[in-house]
Amino acid sequence: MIATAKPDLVTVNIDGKEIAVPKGTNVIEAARLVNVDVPHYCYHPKLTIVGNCRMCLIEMGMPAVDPATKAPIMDPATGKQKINWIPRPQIGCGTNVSPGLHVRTTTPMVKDAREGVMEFLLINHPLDCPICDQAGECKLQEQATGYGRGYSRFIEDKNVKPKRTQLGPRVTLDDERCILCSRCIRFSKEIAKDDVLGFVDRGSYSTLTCFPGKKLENNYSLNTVDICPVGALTSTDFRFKMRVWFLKQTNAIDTESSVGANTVVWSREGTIYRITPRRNDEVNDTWMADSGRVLFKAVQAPDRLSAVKINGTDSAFDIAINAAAELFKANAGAVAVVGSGRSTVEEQFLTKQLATALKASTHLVSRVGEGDKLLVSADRNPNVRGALVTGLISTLPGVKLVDLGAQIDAGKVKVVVTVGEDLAAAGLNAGQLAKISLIVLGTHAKSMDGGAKVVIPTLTAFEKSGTFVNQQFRIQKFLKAVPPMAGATDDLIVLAKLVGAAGGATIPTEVNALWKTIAAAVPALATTTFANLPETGQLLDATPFSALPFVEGETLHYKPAQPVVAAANA
Amino acid sequence: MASILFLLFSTLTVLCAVGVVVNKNAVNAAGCLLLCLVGVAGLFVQLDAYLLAFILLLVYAGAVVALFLFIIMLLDVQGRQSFGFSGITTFAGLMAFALLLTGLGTIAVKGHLDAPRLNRLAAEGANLKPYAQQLFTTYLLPVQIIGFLLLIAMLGVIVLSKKHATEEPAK
Amino acid sequence: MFDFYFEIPLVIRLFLQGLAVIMVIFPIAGACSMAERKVAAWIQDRPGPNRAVVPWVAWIPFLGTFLQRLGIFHVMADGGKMLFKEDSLPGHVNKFYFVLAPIVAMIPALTTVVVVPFGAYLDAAGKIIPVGLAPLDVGILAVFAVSSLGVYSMILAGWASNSKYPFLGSVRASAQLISYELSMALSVLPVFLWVNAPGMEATMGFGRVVEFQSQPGFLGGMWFGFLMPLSAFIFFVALFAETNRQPFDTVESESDLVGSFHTEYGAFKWGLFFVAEYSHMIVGSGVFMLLFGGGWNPLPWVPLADLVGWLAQITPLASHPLFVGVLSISIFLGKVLAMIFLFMWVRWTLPRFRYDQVMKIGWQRLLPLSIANLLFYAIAIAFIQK
Amino acid sequence: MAVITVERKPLTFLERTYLPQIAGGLKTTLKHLVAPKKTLEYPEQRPAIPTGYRGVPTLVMDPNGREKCVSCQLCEFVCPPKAIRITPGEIPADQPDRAHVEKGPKAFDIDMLRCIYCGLCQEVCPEEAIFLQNQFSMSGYSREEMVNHKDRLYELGGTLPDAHFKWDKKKAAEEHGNAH
Repeated sequence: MIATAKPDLVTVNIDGKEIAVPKGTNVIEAARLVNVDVPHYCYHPKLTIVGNCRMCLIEMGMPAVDPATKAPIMDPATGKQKINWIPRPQIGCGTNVSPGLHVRTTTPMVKDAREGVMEFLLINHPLDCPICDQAGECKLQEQATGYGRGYSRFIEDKNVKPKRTQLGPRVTLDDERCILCSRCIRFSKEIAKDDVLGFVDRGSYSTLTCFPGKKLENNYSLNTVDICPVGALTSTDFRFKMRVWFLKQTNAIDTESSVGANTVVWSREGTIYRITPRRNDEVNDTWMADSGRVLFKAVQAPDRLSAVKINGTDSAFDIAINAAAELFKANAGAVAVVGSGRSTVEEQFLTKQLATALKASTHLVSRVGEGDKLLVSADRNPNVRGALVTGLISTLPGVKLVDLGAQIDAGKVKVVVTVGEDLAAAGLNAGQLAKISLIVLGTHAKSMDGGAKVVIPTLTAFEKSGTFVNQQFRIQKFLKAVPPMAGATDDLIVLAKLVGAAGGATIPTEVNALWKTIAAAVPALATTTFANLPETGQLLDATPFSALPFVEGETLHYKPAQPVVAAANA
Repeated sequence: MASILFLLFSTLTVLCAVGVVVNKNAVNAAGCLLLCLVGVAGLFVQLDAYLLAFILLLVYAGAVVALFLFIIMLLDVQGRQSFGFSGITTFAGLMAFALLLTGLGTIAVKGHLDAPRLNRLAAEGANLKPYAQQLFTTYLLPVQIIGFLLLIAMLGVIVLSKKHATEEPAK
Repeated sequence: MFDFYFEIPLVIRLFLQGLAVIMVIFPIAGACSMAERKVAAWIQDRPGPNRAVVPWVAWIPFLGTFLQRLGIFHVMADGGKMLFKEDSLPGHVNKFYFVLAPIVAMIPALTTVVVVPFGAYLDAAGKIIPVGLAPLDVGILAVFAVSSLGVYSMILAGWASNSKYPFLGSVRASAQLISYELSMALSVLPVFLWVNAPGMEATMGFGRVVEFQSQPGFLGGMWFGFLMPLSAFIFFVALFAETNRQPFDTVESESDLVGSFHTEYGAFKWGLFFVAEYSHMIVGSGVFMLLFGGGWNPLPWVPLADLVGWLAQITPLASHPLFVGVLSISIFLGKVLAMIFLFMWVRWTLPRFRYDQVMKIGWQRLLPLSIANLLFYAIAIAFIQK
Repeated sequence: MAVITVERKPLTFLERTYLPQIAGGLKTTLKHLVAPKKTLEYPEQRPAIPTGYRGVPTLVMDPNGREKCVSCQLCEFVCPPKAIRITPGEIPADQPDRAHVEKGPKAFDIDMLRCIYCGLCQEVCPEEAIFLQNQFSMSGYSREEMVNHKDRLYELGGTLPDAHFKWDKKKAAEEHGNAH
């Protein structure tokens, strides 16, 4: 019998299994909790429900009660309360649970209904899976296999619709494959707030298109590709590049801003092919910005640094470390360290160790842009809060390295170690750069590399594992997606060697081992380990930094604790 | 011509004979023995004693030394430490030396053969008949006795080598 | 016409003659390896080696193709390969004896030819004079004695290789060779009992044996192979064992000993072993033909002298010593080659005996048989020639 | 299991000498010595290739001489020794006879040093573009030479009859417009 429901839970019966689910849950989500799959196309947990694909049909019923007495009507055959099954199938997505709701997903009626829907969806589908980029992650493929009848009765000519339509700079539409689920339309309207998509014509002429004079060109357009259940919307960048079943998925974090959107990096044999969002309801739901999806192109960019250089000539790693050690020794007390808000927490910790060993001043480069109130925040450094947590900096960085410039001008600093930052772009002028011996740890060629004393190539975020602390003070980890480029060395190893060169203690460079050191040294991270960090991240205590004037405005799942200080320096 | 060949073969024979005694490596010693026999055969050939030469080769070089080598290799004796002289080996060595001296002395004292006899030998040396005649008339009994002794020895060897098989019960 | 030749000092003449014989034996031995491959192929319904060709010979319209199909040029190709490929010397071997062994193999193989007559000519008196380098009285003994030294090459090669299979092979070789030498020697004794009839000068040379097979009359013209079939058979079988040919090639049995004593050898040193084996076969076949196959007589009851007589009726040139010599040598060589073909034919027909079977056949079958054979003929000859 | 004891007949004296058997064997081999040869002289004579023979994998064109492969990479996926490597590419819109296919291989490499001639690629190909045909001898002097690139694969494959004319029909439907 139906158990007594808890205050905010309702008990439903799905395929004979009873489960208590929160009020307002629809049948698809409720069924998912008991591992019952209700196939669907148009339903998306983060979008409004329209119920236009009709795939999630289920059989539904309520316990029978006597209309007059409200007394349960018992079934004499089973001795249980009789269920009044609704004679027509109902859609699962549009049906919210109610107490005592009974759902059946395996009955002949449901099966027939699904087969019918599948058949209708497939009659005009071009069945060009060998060409279609969605093959391998296509709901139509999956559900045709799982719920379709397996053969076609349709002998007439298929519908012809436009193919290779450019909806926008990044999205290509193949209308023949479209099943009119309207997920993309709802996303554009509801999430991206850029209502450009709609259906035109009727019946089998129905076609997805942009409104006249508009284009799907907002910074979130590629999310429509992600949520398209079939291969109608495809990414122009990823189109015809690689089949998805060859790609290895690695969890990563979007580095473009301090939002820290969770992502998946898809790679094959050391080459990254695309980046897609990963669901994290606390950070980015299931979305990410288009701008974050092309960051992987930096990995194989032609200007990647691949050789250790001393005074502009190729050298070897150990020699470079020795050269740095000599610089440190010769200029003891006149060294500055420029850390980076793009470095991982681990690297920032080691940068701090380096600065401590050198008794050097530490600086951080600030990057401030305009937040789009969704998933790109104003602070374009993914990890400024990591620098705060690890103690690399105690105040927010200024827009330009004014302090450092002044110290150089005053002759107090003769050697600068920069971890992945371009000092010229960060505010030092040529005269100041000429006065210092520069030690650069970087990934890409920059304007001052030619003038750098020592250049050590390091890794991009896709080639290493680490953690970022996002604007919510949520520490999130990402993993190595592709092997490091030949010639480049892991930042952790370089920093640890430099710490050694500066006379500091030996520090482990493997991430898990390093985290023991970090946990011991940083009280805020005392209970954190890299291996056990949850996929959705872990919130750190933000109160010690609550007084700092963070630049971020409101974004999805984030509200600034205090009014934003107007980006006066922007 | 003949003297050159004689010198060649006699030098070979003597050197190899010394080599047999001196060589610590048993295989080398056996090789020296073989060459020594070949040298002696060559000397025989120069005396026109072809029969002797080839019988020497056939029996000693072809079979006996081959078996020597065979056993040396099977036992792999070459790595062994040589034993010092014990009482009995010293005695045996002295005996052998005495016999050698006696033989040399005999040849020196009365080893000179008169020319007619040498000529007769030379004429008959190449021929089978004298050998056969001697073997089957004058020396028939010794040959038979020696043959019989060899047969007994061979039987003894077979019995001895078969003994192990009877001692260990067959399974 | 050839007087100038006889004016050359004897030593040089002998040297030249020896060289000539080696120059014949060596290529024949090499060609035998080719013939072996061809015979094997034919027996197995294959065409065999037929690809290698020298360009300007290939241009000869009919002959060139024929020679190519026959695989003649593979001999040269093989020889060239043997000569020019890297002659490796394994690190674990006893280098001195390892290098010595193939040389030792060649010495008896080529030395035995010295005492084997391979033809005859008619002297001014019309008497048949055998042609040979050194026609010794003790010919057969010399062949046995010198060829018995061939075992050393196998023993040394096997031992010096310092490896398992070669050593096993060499042990087998020495035992097998010594075992079958006895039967072989005993099997030829009846022949020499027969040819050393009372009143004749004693000899163990081949000349007399052939002479005995060229006499007029039924018994006189009969080859010893017919007169003493058992002797011939025993000699024949022992010859297979002595030359390590199938079915007695337990010494070199690839299936259980890889390559036996020559497992570790390659290139030219390996080739020398092969040439030595074929040289042994050639000399052994020659001896067999001299003793049991009528030597240079063309057919049983048809001695060489008769043939020459018939031919002389056609052209007087036929009785010229040179022509007779060439004719007799050709007949003899033909017989030898036929015999070698028989060796190959048997090789590609019979399976290999097991080693214990080889020993059993040698000691328990062949040896008693040859003793009985000897006794029988000794008694029979004693009666006949009394 | 029942044990059947087979009595071994004792050999007769003649049999124990092996001689009759040896003679019989020699007779047999002599017959073969003169019998006609049964082997093929390979480079000149070629064996008849039976239908269904799995030779070197090749790419084929359709009767119109267009490449059939759409680089779906299923063969690459199914290939057990991972011998196939495809780089997919888009067919530019300016090729009127082929643009509607949209996708084709930019590069198609089959490493014949890896290929095991299993035929799974042929079996899996949805476009009937890859066939293991009667080519059976692949040789080369270097590893690079043993990798068949796209042009070589088409050269080996040639054109095979196509029963479906799938893309022609597609093109016709497009030109015809909506099929309503």
